[in-house]
Amino acid sequence: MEGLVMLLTVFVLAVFVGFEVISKVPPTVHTPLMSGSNAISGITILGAVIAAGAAVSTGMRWLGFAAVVLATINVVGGFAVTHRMLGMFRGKGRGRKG
Amino acid sequence: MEGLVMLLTVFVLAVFVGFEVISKVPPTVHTPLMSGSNAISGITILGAVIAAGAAVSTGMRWLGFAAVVLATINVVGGFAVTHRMLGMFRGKGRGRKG
Amino acid sequence: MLNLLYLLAAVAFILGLKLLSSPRTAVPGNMLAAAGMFVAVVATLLIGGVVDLPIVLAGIAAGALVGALLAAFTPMTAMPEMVALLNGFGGAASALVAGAEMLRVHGVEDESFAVVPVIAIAAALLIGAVTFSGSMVAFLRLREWLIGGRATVFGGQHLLNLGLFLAALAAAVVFARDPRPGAAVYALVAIAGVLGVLLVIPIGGADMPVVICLLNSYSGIAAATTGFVINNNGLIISGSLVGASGIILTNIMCKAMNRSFTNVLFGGFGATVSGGAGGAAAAALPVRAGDAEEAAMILEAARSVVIAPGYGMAVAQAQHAVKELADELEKRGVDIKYAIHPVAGRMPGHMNVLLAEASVPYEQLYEMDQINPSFGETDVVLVIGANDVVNPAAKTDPSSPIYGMPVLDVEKARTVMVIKRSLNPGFAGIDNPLYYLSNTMMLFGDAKKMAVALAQAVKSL
Amino acid sequence: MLNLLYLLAAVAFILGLKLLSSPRTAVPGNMLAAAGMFVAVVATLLIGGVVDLPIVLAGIAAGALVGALLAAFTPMTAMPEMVALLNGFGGAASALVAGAEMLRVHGVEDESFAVVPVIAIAAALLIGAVTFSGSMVAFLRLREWLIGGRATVFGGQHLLNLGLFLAALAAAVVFARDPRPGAAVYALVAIAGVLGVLLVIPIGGADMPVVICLLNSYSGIAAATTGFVINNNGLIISGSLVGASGIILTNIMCKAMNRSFTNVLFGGFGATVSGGAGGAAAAALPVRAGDAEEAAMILEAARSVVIAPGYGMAVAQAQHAVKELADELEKRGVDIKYAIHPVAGRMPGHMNVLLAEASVPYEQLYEMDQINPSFGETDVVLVIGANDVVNPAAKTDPSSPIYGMPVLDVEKARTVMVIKRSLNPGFAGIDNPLYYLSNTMMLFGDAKKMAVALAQAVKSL
Amino acid sequence: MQIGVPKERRSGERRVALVPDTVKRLAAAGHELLVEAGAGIAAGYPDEEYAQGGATLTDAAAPWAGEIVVKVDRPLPDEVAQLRPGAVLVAMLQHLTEPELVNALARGGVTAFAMDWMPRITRAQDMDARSSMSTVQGYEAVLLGAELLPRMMPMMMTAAGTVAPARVLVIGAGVAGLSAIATARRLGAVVEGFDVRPATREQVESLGARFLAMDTELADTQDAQGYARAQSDEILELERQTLARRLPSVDLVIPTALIPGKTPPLLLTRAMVESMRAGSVIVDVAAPFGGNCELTRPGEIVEHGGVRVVGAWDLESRKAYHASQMYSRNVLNYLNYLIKDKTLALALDDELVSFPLITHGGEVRAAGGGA
Amino acid sequence: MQIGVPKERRSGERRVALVPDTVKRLAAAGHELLVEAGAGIAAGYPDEEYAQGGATLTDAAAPWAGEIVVKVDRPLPDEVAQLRPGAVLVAMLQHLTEPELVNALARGGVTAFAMDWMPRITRAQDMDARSSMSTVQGYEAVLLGAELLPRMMPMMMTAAGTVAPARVLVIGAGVAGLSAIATARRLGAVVEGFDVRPATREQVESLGARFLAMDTELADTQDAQGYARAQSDEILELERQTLARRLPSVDLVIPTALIPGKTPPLLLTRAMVESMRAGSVIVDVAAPFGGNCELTRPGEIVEHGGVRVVGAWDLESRKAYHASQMYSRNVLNYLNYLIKDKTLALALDDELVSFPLITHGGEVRAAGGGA
Ligand SMILES: NC(=O)c1ccc[n+]([C@@H]2O[C@H](COP(=O)([O-])OP(=O)(O)OC[C@H]3O[C@@H](n4cnc5c(N)ncnc54)[C@H](OP(=O)(O)O)[C@@H]3O)[C@@H](O)[C@H]2O)c1
Ligand SMILES: NC(=O)c1ccc[n+]([C@@H]2O[C@H](COP(=O)([O-])OP(=O)(O)OC[C@H]3O[C@@H](n4cnc5c(N)ncnc54)[C@H](OP(=O)(O)O)[C@@H]3O)[C@@H](O)[C@H]2O)c1
Ligand SMILES: NC(=O)c1ccc[n+]([C@@H]2O[C@H](COP(=O)([O-])OP(=O)(O)OC[C@H]3O[C@@H](n4cnc5c(N)ncnc54)[C@H](O)[C@@H]3O)[C@@H](O)[C@H]2O)c1
Ligand SMILES: NC(=O)c1ccc[n+]([C@@H]2O[C@H](COP(=O)([O-])OP(=O)(O)OC[C@H]3O[C@@H](n4cnc5c(N)ncnc54)[C@H](O)[C@@H]3O)[C@@H](O)[C@H]2O)c1
Repeated sequence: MEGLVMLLTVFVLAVFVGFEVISKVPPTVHTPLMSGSNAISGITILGAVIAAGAAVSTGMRWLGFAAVVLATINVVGGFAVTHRMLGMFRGKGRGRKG
Repeated sequence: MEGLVMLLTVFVLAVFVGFEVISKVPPTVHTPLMSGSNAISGITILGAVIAAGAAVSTGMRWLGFAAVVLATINVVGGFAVTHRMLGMFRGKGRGRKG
Repeated sequence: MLNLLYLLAAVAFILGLKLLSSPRTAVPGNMLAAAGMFVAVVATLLIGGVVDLPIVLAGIAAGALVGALLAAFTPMTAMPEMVALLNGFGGAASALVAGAEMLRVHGVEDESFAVVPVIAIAAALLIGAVTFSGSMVAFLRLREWLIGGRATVFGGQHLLNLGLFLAALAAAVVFARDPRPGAAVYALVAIAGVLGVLLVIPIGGADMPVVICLLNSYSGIAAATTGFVINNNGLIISGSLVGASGIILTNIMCKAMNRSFTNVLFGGFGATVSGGAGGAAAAALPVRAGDAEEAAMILEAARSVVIAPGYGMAVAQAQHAVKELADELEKRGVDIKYAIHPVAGRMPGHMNVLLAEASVPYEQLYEMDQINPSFGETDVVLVIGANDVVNPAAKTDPSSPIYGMPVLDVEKARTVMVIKRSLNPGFAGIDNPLYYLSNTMMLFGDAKKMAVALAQAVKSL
Repeated sequence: MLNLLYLLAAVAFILGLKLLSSPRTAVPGNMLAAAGMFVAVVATLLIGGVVDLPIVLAGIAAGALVGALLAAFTPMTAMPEMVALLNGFGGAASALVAGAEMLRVHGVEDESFAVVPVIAIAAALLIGAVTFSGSMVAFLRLREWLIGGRATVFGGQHLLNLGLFLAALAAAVVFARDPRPGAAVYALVAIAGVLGVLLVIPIGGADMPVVICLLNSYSGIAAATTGFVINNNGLIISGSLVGASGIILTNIMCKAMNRSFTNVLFGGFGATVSGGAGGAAAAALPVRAGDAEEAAMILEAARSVVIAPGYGMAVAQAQHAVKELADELEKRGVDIKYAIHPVAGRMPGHMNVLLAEASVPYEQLYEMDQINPSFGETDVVLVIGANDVVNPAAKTDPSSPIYGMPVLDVEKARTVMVIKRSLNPGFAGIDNPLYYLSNTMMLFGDAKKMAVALAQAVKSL
Repeated sequence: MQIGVPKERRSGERRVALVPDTVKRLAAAGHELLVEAGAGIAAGYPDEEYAQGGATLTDAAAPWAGEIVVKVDRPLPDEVAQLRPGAVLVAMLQHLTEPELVNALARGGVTAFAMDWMPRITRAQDMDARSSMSTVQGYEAVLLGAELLPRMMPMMMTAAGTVAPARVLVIGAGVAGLSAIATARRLGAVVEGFDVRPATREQVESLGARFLAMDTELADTQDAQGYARAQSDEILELERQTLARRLPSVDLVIPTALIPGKTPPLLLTRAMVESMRAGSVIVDVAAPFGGNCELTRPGEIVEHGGVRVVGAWDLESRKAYHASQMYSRNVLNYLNYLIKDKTLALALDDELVSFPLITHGGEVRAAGGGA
Repeated sequence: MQIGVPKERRSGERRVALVPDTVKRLAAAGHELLVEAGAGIAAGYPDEEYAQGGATLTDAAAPWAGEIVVKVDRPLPDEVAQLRPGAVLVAMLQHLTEPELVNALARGGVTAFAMDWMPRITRAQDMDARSSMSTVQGYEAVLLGAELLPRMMPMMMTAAGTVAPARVLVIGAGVAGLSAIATARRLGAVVEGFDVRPATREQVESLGARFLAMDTELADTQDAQGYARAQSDEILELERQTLARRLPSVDLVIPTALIPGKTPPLLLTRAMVESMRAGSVIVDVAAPFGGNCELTRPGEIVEHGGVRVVGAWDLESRKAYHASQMYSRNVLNYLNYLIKDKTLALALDDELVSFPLITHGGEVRAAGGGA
């Protein structure tokens, strides 16, 4: 019970942080921000790793494996895509200074 | 150890929330906000209550008692003072409309 | 230790998101978040109790390869659907982890299995499945492999959605009472899948990014729920972070695109807004309506802004406010020019009188012929209460009554913003195709009020 | 259960702080926070393991009585020192709790006592004591029971502070190795107390609110540290919340008062500003220098504002900015008049040209003879770059070279604000006693910049 | 093509139809320009500049032999005779006020375009000499009025007392009226505008001036070209009543009300003028067509009870440099529109051609008041 | 006291020394006012208003018999003779330019105050006729110049091309110069100001105009009263060089440079005028004292190579209504200052009395150029 309350506490605080952490976002970064936060939501990879790596049954192992694959795609693809998008407009930013 | 990490987690998240929760504050509420958050910092009353109420020695009891008194002054005085300040400028608001 | 590292990762995510929300710092922000993820994954692999490392590594290798390839070879224009796809995978992964966990519960046959994780499993399955199917629909829609780009709306949709949601809840309750694979859990997942589809199909192609953002928030919530399932701090913090910030971002995007947030939340926010009290013919075409904050951000980020004033500026007596806005922008290093069309206003030199009154230096005033060649290199043109003099139909549409009149080539600029009160026509009484171009943002309102709002928004950036 | 209720309280605090930061919602915000506190305290009393309820209740009753009385009978003008006092009590309470906890450690003689709580005890003692003594100095300073309102600065102060801090650390280390009451802990507390005093005394009376805010942040940190001592979630969350938000608020206040944040953090941000490149004779007399935010609040609250422009407005070409400020105020229901002295500026009608350029309606312009009788009922006169024409010496000092010249009777207004760059004299080359009157606030700066800043500050109220 | 630019001969006329800058552009386009020596002197354009621009400086007769003759004012009777049959004449003909001239042009086989009779459409604005000349008129009327007034225009609060701002009333808020309003506002006067067309209210206010409204709502006061219609006698009487109430406190009145082809409405009677303060000034911009004021005598300054009534008729000539520049730009734009490939093709189905075409092929066209 | 207000007789003078409003105030203070019939007509103040204000309308001689005689211009020789010994004369005497008149006044036993010779101190500003008249001069000089220019002043971007703004150069940024700058700026011209006194830079810029700076830093150009000192020939040459560079691009020049009691500096030579564009205008405000331009002939408009040089000398009279109002306010303030309890007490230790006092007790005083 106490453990659960701790988790809940953490959850509530994290939700608050999430609400507050972004406030004014210029439209230029809407998509990269979305994409970056999408990559972060691939955190479920941790669960997948544990499920696959500590499976107690074959079914669980394969479900876990599938989860690992999908979550990794999400994470790797997500960060890489975000980076590409940003690269595009870093070019523009440099242009401004030049 | 795990317990401590949990506390630390909670601490870190709360700090983030604290950093983010106030951003644009008009000067009118600087003082009330300071005063209100001062009242909240009287939360140490919980520690005081526990120290006084579950004292294992007389010294501890008296220290705890003193802590309870001071913390309560902080809490009660803090919230009340804040309320009075706010009342003042609610009054002004009303006055202007009239 | 593991949790400490997770905390570290979470801090990286928080700071990463913060950095990502400003163009200047977005790149390091993304890297920081990625580093956090790396720490969390490696920590889990090493000290997370992983027994069967090979299979995990195999999965990671496979996923990393596919992810990298997808990221590398998707054309820049297909980014939104790419995000949708990836997001769907994330949701699916959460659901799968929940499913695996269910199997563990089933496997150990431990009657004492707490109620909370079971509820969490049901929730993770539900949310994960909705995220997955919704994201897939969004993906297919954007790829135009599905139903074109048009929104599908039908009567009673909200009622149906509600019904399905209740059915999913019922299935979840049945499952919670007996947490093992079976009809209940299959039903749950199936219903959730359908729900995801239904939530997304009523939404038009142009509004997809908002939906993807919302689904992204859902996938965060799914991850957090999964965290409760496997009692994992990292998942809870990061998931709820993404869940919450995703909702905020969705809200921000809704505002920027002039959409109702509640409509998005509950699906079916329907047809694009029709442009105010627009002309009859116009109502059919979509316009992009912006607000002062959004416009201010674009203006502030521009290198060059050309202001094209017209009769509306005069009517609103907005000249002082416009000058103030220009001053604010200049302070921030933006190059300001005024493009004066020879017949702007209602008398020769109308704009000159007003701008002189507002002390705009003569050097900033450009005649049409001087400035027209430079619109191509202009970041933003701010059209203030001008209409006929910026009407591209004069160049392209031989049937237009103003065909042949030279006009300001504002549409060549990267972004065009138009301040006026409505889509009503100007002096010549004709519609203006400029307003419907993709690089045009309409700022509906009185010119003076809007200029004041813009100046204020620029100041508070 | 207890922790769940603490979480509830923490949420109440977070939302309360958020609501408190907007004037509209501040009252419910304060109530929400108070409710959260009530829940937390009652929960602790009931299920927090309190054994000796009577003594606790006695303490609470006593504290509540004193607190309520203090709050009820402190005059409104003494609010800042009141907050300082309360804050000191909070810091002291944290230190006392840590002390009590130390005694418990000592009492149980448990060798296995973990290292973390001991460090936490030392930290709580240190921070609590600094908070207490610093707050007390601030309180006494504001009450003017101590050293008047003037800042005390001496050479090597920063070095001394650093030395003391290191000494405190040393004491803490000694204490941690042997966590029992003794020389180390007394030294720790004593050094911390001195440090608190030294951090605050270099700060001038006008800057006290910033320091109090910082000390408030410290007391939050003290509470959080105490939370680690007694392993209490509620303290940790709420304390760190206050600690963090207090730092942000300090920063905001620094910006609003044009102070350097780092200077405040490290103490000794120095003497009150001397009046720019002020006249030699003037330096001796005290003037009240205000800033845009402060002035904006007074302006916004006024019913009637008379603007008295002079040559400085012309030099700064501030007319448009002044008009904008006036517009902002008018929007908020303030009645605006301009008082035009016949020889303001450097040519006849100088002010008229400029104000006409800024489109100030003629009806708002008042000649000296028209407006002089009404200054008595004017809330605020805003003198913008005028000097000789508002010099009361012309009426009172027969030795003045301008004796006998009719001037604007601005000093009769409730508040006079004067925008100019320094205390330097104007055309006639003579000092102006207006600047040293008690109802005068000097706003030092270029007239245009200051007018822009005022307008912005009014807008953001 | 051969383009002739004779010197203007109407007395008091200082403008010239083409300025060196436009001459240069036309020459660059391959036209031959015959400019009478001294044509531009009065407007501030010396002969050398024309020569540099590529024009041939000629005697008085040569320009009249051009295929195209461009002028500011309509030709004098003896000048009409000099035009070759088939020649094209471009000038501000004011054809509605002089049918005789129109007939003479038709008889002479002249293709005559009226620069002051362009359709009032957005597309034609850069050829519309009526607009550009009105702009100059409005400006100059105020300047002249301000100069004649024994008062200063702006408000000044000085050590020698407060100088009250002048009050200016502009009647008719067409192009000239708006230009007058803008100029008077610049000088710091308190300005009111008045017109029968309701659309003008917004336009007057868009210049920061007050609109003087009548008690009655008027409808249908505007024709398709945006010109005002002639008003009934009752309405005119109502207008005069509205104006009469303001006049005693007004220092400068600028009447500009016109109705194309009709005598301007009589808006200021003798009695109304008598109600004005001594020293006040009326600059009647409508004077060339008869004026809006009963006392107006075109080309003269009439003093009546201390009020001076200026029958303004050479306002544009008083600002001949810029007026010529603007007019010649209108002409240039129109010629560029008419001439394709160095020949003049008359697309009679084009409004921009047919509307201002007054005589052609020996006939007076409908627009010109013909059948 | 008896205050006489004769009609001004200098040809071209339209002002009057007291306007009905000030007459009323003086009458209310118990003075007897003898106003020559028709004195205010030319300035727009009819006799009835004087009568209503409490004045006695008289023939031409009566005002001269008053204890105090107030005038605008200095009296003509035959008028001096009409003054009673011991009478007080208040007028803009311009005593430095006409020692003969001063002597005559002294001989006549007249106590003469020069309204144009007030100390330039803050306290005296509301009596300082020099300032108030300069204000009118600067305004009117620009208006006159704008009217004479064949160009328009403001920039206008129109369908008929862009009208470039006029460029105005104001030389001498004293009171008249600043007033000219302000007026030209109002009209939308691009304005530059020039002066030798360094303090004027800020003042010119405070009106939004550009300051035309010389290459050399000048020091010690200003005397205690704030007037400019006469400059050495080298400096004047440097000034002319600076100005010469601007003249070819300037449309309107308003020279206002004066040095009290000296001939104004020669800042515009014939050659410099010849470098200007045809059509340009110079309105020489310094003309009454000889002018800043070589070609200036006071009271005339000289045309030279297309440039018109206006020897402006009746600028105040062209705005006689307001000029009279302001002057009479100065006079009122000064009389109120001098007269205590209906008698004139001459506190000769008071700067405000002694400085403008030119003749008294049969002697020419130091300030008046006497011993
Ligand atoms: N310059 C001249 O000499 C002259 C003379 C006569 C006619 N014209 C004609 O006038 C036209 C001038 O073109 P233009 O682009 O300047 O004007 P326009 O085409 O008449 O358009 C002006 C626009 O301003 C908007 N507007 C009006 N009041 C406003 C307010 N308070 N705030 C914000 N917007 C407002 C109106 O749209 P909403 O109603 O949606 O706000 C209108 O569409 C040309 O067609 C020209 O031919 C010119
Ligand atoms: N009106 C006329 O016709 C005329 C003609 C000649 C002389 N005067 C004389 O001029 C004086 C006019 O009085 P006044 O009160 O208008 O002016 P003032 O007495 O000269 O005072 C002007 C003040 O403005 C301040 N200032 C200058 N530049 C500034 C800037 N950029 N931003 C903010 N403040 C600025 C100066 O103080 P800081 O340096 O501290 O900023 C100065 O003290 C009188 O003495 C009058 O007799 C008038
Ligand atoms: N789109 C274009 O190309 C274009 C160009 C220029 C002008 N215009 C329009 O043409 C119209 C006429 O302009 P204009 O200056 O040539 O007009 P105008 O010279 O014929 O008349 C001047 C003004 O007098 C007014 N008037 C007439 N009778 C009146 C009366 N009895 N009382 C009061 N006022 C009276 C008219 O309404 C008009 O505003 C305006 O609507 C103008 O906006 C359009
Ligand atoms: N405080 C007061 O009461 C008061 C009132 C009015 C004027 N003033 C001051 O009196 C002074 C003179 O004013 P004024 O208008 O009577 O001056 P003015 O009429 O004597 O001269 C006009 C201007 O010409 C300038 N000038 C002279 N020689 C010049 C040269 N060689 N080149 C260029 N410019 C030259 C002068 O500097 C002056 O600015 C100014 O400083 C003014 O501010 C003071």
